[in-house]
Amino acid sequence: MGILIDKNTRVLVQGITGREGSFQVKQMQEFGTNVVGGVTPGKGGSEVYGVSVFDSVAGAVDEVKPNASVIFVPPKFAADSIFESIDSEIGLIVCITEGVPEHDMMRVCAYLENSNSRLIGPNCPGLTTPGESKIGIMPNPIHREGNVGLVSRSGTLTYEIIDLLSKSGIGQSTSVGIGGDPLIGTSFEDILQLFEKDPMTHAVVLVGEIGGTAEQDSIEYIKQMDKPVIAYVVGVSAPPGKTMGHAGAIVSMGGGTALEKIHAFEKAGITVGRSPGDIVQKVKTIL
Amino acid sequence: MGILIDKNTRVLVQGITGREGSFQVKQMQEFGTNVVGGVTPGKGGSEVYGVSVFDSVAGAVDEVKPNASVIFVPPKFAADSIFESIDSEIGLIVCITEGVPEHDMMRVCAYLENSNSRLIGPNCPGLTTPGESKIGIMPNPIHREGNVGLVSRSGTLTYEIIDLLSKSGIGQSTSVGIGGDPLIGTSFEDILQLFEKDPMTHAVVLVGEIGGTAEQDSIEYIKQMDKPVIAYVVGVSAPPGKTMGHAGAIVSMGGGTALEKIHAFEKAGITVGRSPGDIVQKVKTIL
Amino acid sequence: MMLYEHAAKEIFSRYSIPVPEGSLTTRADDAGAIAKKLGSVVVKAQVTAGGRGKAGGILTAATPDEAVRDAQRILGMSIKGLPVKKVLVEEYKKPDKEMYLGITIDRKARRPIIMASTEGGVDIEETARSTPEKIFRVHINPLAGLHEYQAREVAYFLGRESSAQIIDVVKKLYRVFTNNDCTLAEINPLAQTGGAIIALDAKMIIDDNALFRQQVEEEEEDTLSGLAKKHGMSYVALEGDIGCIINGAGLAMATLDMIKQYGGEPANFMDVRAGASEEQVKTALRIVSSNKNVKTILINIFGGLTKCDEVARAIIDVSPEIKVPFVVRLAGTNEKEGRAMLERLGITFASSTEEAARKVIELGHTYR
Amino acid sequence: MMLYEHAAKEIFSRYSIPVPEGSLTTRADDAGAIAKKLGSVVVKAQVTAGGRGKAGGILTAATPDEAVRDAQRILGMSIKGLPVKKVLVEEYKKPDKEMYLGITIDRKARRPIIMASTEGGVDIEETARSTPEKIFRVHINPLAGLHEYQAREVAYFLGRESSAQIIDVVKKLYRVFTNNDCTLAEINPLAQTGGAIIALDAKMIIDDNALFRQQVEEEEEDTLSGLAKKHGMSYVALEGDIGCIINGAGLAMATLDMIKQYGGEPANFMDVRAGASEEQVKTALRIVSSNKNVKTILINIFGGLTKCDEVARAIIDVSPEIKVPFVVRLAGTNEKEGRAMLERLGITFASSTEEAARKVIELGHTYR
Repeated sequence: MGILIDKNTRVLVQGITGREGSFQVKQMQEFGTNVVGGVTPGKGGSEVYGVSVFDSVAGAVDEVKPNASVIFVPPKFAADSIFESIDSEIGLIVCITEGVPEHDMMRVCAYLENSNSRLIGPNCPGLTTPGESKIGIMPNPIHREGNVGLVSRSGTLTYEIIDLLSKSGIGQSTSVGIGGDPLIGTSFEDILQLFEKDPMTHAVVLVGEIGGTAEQDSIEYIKQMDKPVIAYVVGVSAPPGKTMGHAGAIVSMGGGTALEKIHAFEKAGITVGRSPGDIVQKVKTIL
Repeated sequence: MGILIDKNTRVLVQGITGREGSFQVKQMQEFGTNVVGGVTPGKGGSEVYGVSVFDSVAGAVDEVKPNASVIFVPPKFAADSIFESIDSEIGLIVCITEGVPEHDMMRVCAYLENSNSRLIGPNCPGLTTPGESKIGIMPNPIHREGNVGLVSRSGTLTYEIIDLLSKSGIGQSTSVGIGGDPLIGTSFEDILQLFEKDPMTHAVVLVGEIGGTAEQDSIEYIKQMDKPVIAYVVGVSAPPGKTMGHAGAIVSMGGGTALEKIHAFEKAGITVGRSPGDIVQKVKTIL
Repeated sequence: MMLYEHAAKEIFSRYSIPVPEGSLTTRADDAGAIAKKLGSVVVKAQVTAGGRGKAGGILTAATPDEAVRDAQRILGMSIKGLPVKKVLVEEYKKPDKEMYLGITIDRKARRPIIMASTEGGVDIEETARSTPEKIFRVHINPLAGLHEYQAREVAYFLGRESSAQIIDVVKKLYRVFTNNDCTLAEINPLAQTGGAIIALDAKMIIDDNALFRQQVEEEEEDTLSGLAKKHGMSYVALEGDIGCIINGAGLAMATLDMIKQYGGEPANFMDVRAGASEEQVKTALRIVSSNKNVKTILINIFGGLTKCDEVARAIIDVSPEIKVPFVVRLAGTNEKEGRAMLERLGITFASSTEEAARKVIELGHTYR
Repeated sequence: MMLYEHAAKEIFSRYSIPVPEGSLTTRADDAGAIAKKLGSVVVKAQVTAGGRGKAGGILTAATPDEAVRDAQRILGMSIKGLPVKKVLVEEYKKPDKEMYLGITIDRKARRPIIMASTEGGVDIEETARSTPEKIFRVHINPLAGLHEYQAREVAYFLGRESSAQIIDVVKKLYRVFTNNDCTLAEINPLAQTGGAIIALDAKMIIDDNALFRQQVEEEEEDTLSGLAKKHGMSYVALEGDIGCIINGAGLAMATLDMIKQYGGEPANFMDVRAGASEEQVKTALRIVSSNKNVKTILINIFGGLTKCDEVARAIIDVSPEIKVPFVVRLAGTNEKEGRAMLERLGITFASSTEEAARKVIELGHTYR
C-alpha cells in the first residue's frame, strides 16, 4: 500500500533524453517502477533503456496510458511541461527541476486548482513506496518496506533519515519529498491527510526547514490526526536574511525561524526530534 | 418554490445609479424583490429608491449581505463587474448588459469554472419566480404563479409567451432568459436540470433561436427528464450569414438553422410548438 | 467586422508574422510601378468576401505590363455584390507547400480554438467535412493563454521541417487574435517556400462589440443595414413586401416566421432593440418604408423598457410620410395610452403576434 | 536580486509611473551640475540595503553647493557593509501625503498580493505589527491578472481625491511586477504632491530564477558567496572555525545544527547541491579553505546523483593544497569505492551526520 503510487502506477518521464532524465529512468527501472514512456519534443520514435520516447504528452497518453509523470526538464521549460501534463489529465505530476521561476509557479498553482492533477514539487526528490514504486531521484538502496510515512522539504537529509530508519529496522510506507521552493504543489497537510487514511502507515515523520510557515500551517491538522507525528526542523543555526541553499529556506523579518517552528510544534503537543538519530529513537518508542 | 430565486433572495444592483439600473430597481421593488443594495464606484453613501449605494461589491457584502446580483453597467465594464461579484462569492449573478466583447466573456466563463457563482446572461432579460422575486427587466404584469418552467434565449418573445400563458390561465414556476449572446454563463441544460428537480415545475417550455447548437446540446438531457418539455425555435425564415439582432443568432456555414434544431427535437421525440399560440395549446394538453 | 486583407497583413507585420512584400493601390497604373520593384506579382482584389480567386479577383503577373492589365481587369469588378475599389500588389511567392492555420472562438467550449491543416489554400469547412483527420484542433484556456507545448503540437502536426518557424507564427497569431479581439484570425494558405514560412493570405474578423478598444477604421456602410446599425438597431434586407418593425431579436424572428407560415413574405428583419426610443422608432419607420418593395408594414412591440406611448408618438409623427398601410400590435408598458393615441389614425390593431401576422397579410390582399 | 533605486525608477519610467526627475552619478561635482538644473534636490546613496535614511545616506540640498557637499559626504560611506559608489540626485518634491504601495508574492496563498497603506515612508512591517487596520490587502489571481475593480479598491482605500491617478499607478505597478518577474515591486513612499501622484522611492526584487528572461545586469559579487553561486553552489559565511561542505540544503542545515548542538561553531554553510560534480567539490574545498578562520573541515555527502568516488577524487586532488584536517562522511552512490580511495590518505571517516559532527569537533580539540 502506501500513498499515491504503487506497482500499477504507469510513469511517464518528461525530459527523458536528458542526462539526468535518462540516468534516473534506469534507476527507477531497477527499483521496479513501471516506466511506460518518455517525452522529448523532436525525439519521438527513439528509445531510452527500452522505453518509447514521444514528442508530446498527448502522444504518449494515446499510446502508453501513463497515470503519473516525472519532470526532468530545465527550469525555463518546467512550467510548460507541468501544463502539458495537467491538460492531459495526468493524475500525479512530480517535478524534480530546481530553479523554476516563482511567477511560473503562481500560474501553475492557480491552474492546478481547477484540474484533476496533483503536483509534487518542484525542486523535490520525488517519492518512494518501498516494494512498489519510486518516482524521482531518491537512491534505491536506502528504502525498506514498513509502516512509517515520511514527508519532507529536503532531499539528501531525507535520504539520511530514511537510511537511518531502514538500518534500524524501521521500514517506510511511503517517503515523499514535497520540495524546497517557496511555492510548491502539495503541502505537508495534503500528504498528512493521505497518510492518515492509509492503513499501512502507523506513524509519520515530518521534516521541515526554516522559511515560510508551511510547518506551522500543518499543525491544526496534525492535532486532529489519530496517527502520531514526529517533527524535525533544521536550520536552528541559520542566520536571518540569508538563503540557505533552498530558495524557500530563508529567515525573513516576517519570521520563519527553526525555533519558532519547533516551539509551535511543541506547544501543540507534537513530538519534536533533535537529530536524525533522535528521530529514529522516538519512532522506535512509538511503534 | 421555482428555481434559483425566492422571497429570501437578497439582490444587489451593480450600476444602480444609471438610467436603466435605477428604473429597474423601482420595477423590481414593485414586483416584491428584496433589493438590498447597489454599487456605483464613487457614489457610495447615496441612495436610489431607498436602497443604499456602495463603492464596491465587497463593501456591499460587508453591510447588506446580498446573495444575488444584477448587472446594468455598460458593456466595457461588464466583465469587471462580473469578476467583482465572483470574487465576493455572490452565488447568482445576472448580467443584463448587451454587447459584452466575446474575449471578455471567454475569460469570465473560464473564471466561473473555478468559482462558487452561477452567471445568467449576458444580454438577457433575467429571471422571474412569480409571487416570490424577479431579477432583471421582464415586465411586471405578465407573470402568474403556476407550474410551467420557461427557459429562453430571447427577451420580448419570452414576454409574449409568458403573457399568453398567463392569459390562458397557465402560471409559471420560474421564467429564465439565458441570453442571446454566443457565449453565456448558463445553458439550457443547466436550467433544465434545475426545473427537473423543482417540485413546483410540472412542464417546461424551451424557446430557442437560430445560431450555435445550444438547443441540440440540451437534447440528450431532455430525453432523460421525467418532466415534459415543449420546444420552440424561431428563425425559420432567417437567411444564412446574417446576424438576426442577437449576436448569437446567425446561421453560419457550420449549421445552426432553425429547421435543423426543430428536426433534432422532433427526432428525439420532443414536442415542438409552431407559434406562441401553439405552445400554449400544447402546454394545456400536457398539464 | 471583417478587415481587408491588406489591413490584416499590416497587423500581421506589426507582430512580425512574415507576409509578402507589397503595396495597396486604387489605380491600375500604380500596379505597374509596384511590379517593377517587386518582379513577378500577384494582384489581389480587396473586398471582404470569400471566393475572390474563383471570381477572378486574384491574378498573377510576370511583367509590369501584365500587372497593369490585371489591375485594370480587377478594379471596378464586383465580387458577391461588393465593388472592388483597391488592389493589393504583392511579390509572387511560389509555395512548395500550402497549409492552413486559424484561430477562432469555439462557442460551445467557450474558449479559443486553434485549427491547423496540411491542406491549405482550400476551404477549411470543406476539409472538415471531407477529410476531418487532416485538421488538428487544440483548445486554449483564455486565462492561461497559449502554452508553448500547444504551439509545438500544432507545428509538429504541420510537419517537422519548419517547426521552429511555425511555432513562432502560431504564438504570434495567438497574440494577434487576443490583442485585437478577433473572432477569427486566419492564414490560408500559410506557405512554405524555399525553407521560409510566409502568410500568403490574411483574414481577421474583429468582434463588433470590442471596436471601442480597437484601433480599426470602421467603414460606414452605405446601406439600410449600415444606417440602422448607426442608430443602434439591426436591419436585414429580405425578398418580400411586408415591412417589419419589432423590438427584440427573438420576437422579430418569430414574427417573420409567422408571416411566412400564413403565406406572406417579409421585406426585412428590423430589430429596434428592447429599449427603443421614440427617435429610434421614427428612424426605423423611415428605413423600412424606404424599401420600394414594401406594400404593407407590421409594427410589433412588446414594451418592457420600450414604452408603447412613445412608439405611438413616433408612428403619428412619421405616418404622413408613409404611403402604405400599417398593422400595429402594442403590448406591455403603457399599452393603453399608446393604443388610444393611434385609434384616431384608423390604424389596424392586433392583440398578438399571430393576429398581427394574419392581419398584415389580409391588408396586403385588400390593397392589391 | 534587488535592483538599485535608480534602476527600478528607470523601469518605472518605462511604464509611465511618475518619478522625480534626476540623474545618477559617481562624482560629487556632478551633483552640483545636476542641482543647478533641478533646483532643490535630494541626494540618495545607491545601495541595495534598507535604512539608508537613518544611516545618513539620503540628504536634501537647497543649492548646488550643498548638493556637492552632500554627495561628497555620501559617496564613499558604507551602509550595512555595502560601499556607496553612486548617488542619485533628484528634484526635491515636498509630499503633502505619503502612502505605501507594494506588490509581493503571498507564498501561503500562492498568488500576488497588493498591499497599500495610508502610512507611507515608514517600514511596512512595522505598520503591519502596530496598526494592521492601516494596511489594505488584495490578492490577485495570477491567470486572470489584476481586475480593474481591485485597482479601484486600492485607490479608494488610499483616498478618493486622486483615485484615477492611483488606479493608473496600481495597474502599471502590477505590470512592472509581472513583466519583470518581481518577488517585490514597491513604492514607499507613494507621494501626493500638489494634486499629482509620484513615486519618491522605488524598490524591485527580481526572482533570481527568472534572470534568464530578464534584461537586468547582474553585478558579480566579489565574495566567496558570489564565487560559489557562479559555480552553481550556495555559500553563506558564518562566524565559527569548522569549514563545512555538504550536498543538499536540508542536510547542510542539519549538519550545522548538529555541530552547534555538540558545542562546535561552523565557519560556513556550503551546499554543493544534489548533483555535485568532481569539479564543483574541488571548487567548494578551495572556497571553504580560503577562509582563514577555518581550523577543520567536515565533508558530508549523501550520494544520490552525486557519486562518492568523484567526491573522493576531488578530495585527493585538492587535499595537498589544504593545511587543515578533514572529517569525511560518504554515503550512497559508490560509497565503498570512495571510502577505499580515501583510506590511503589517513582521513577520519564518519558513518553518519551526527558522528561526523562529533568527530570534527574532537579533531579541532586535538589539533588546537
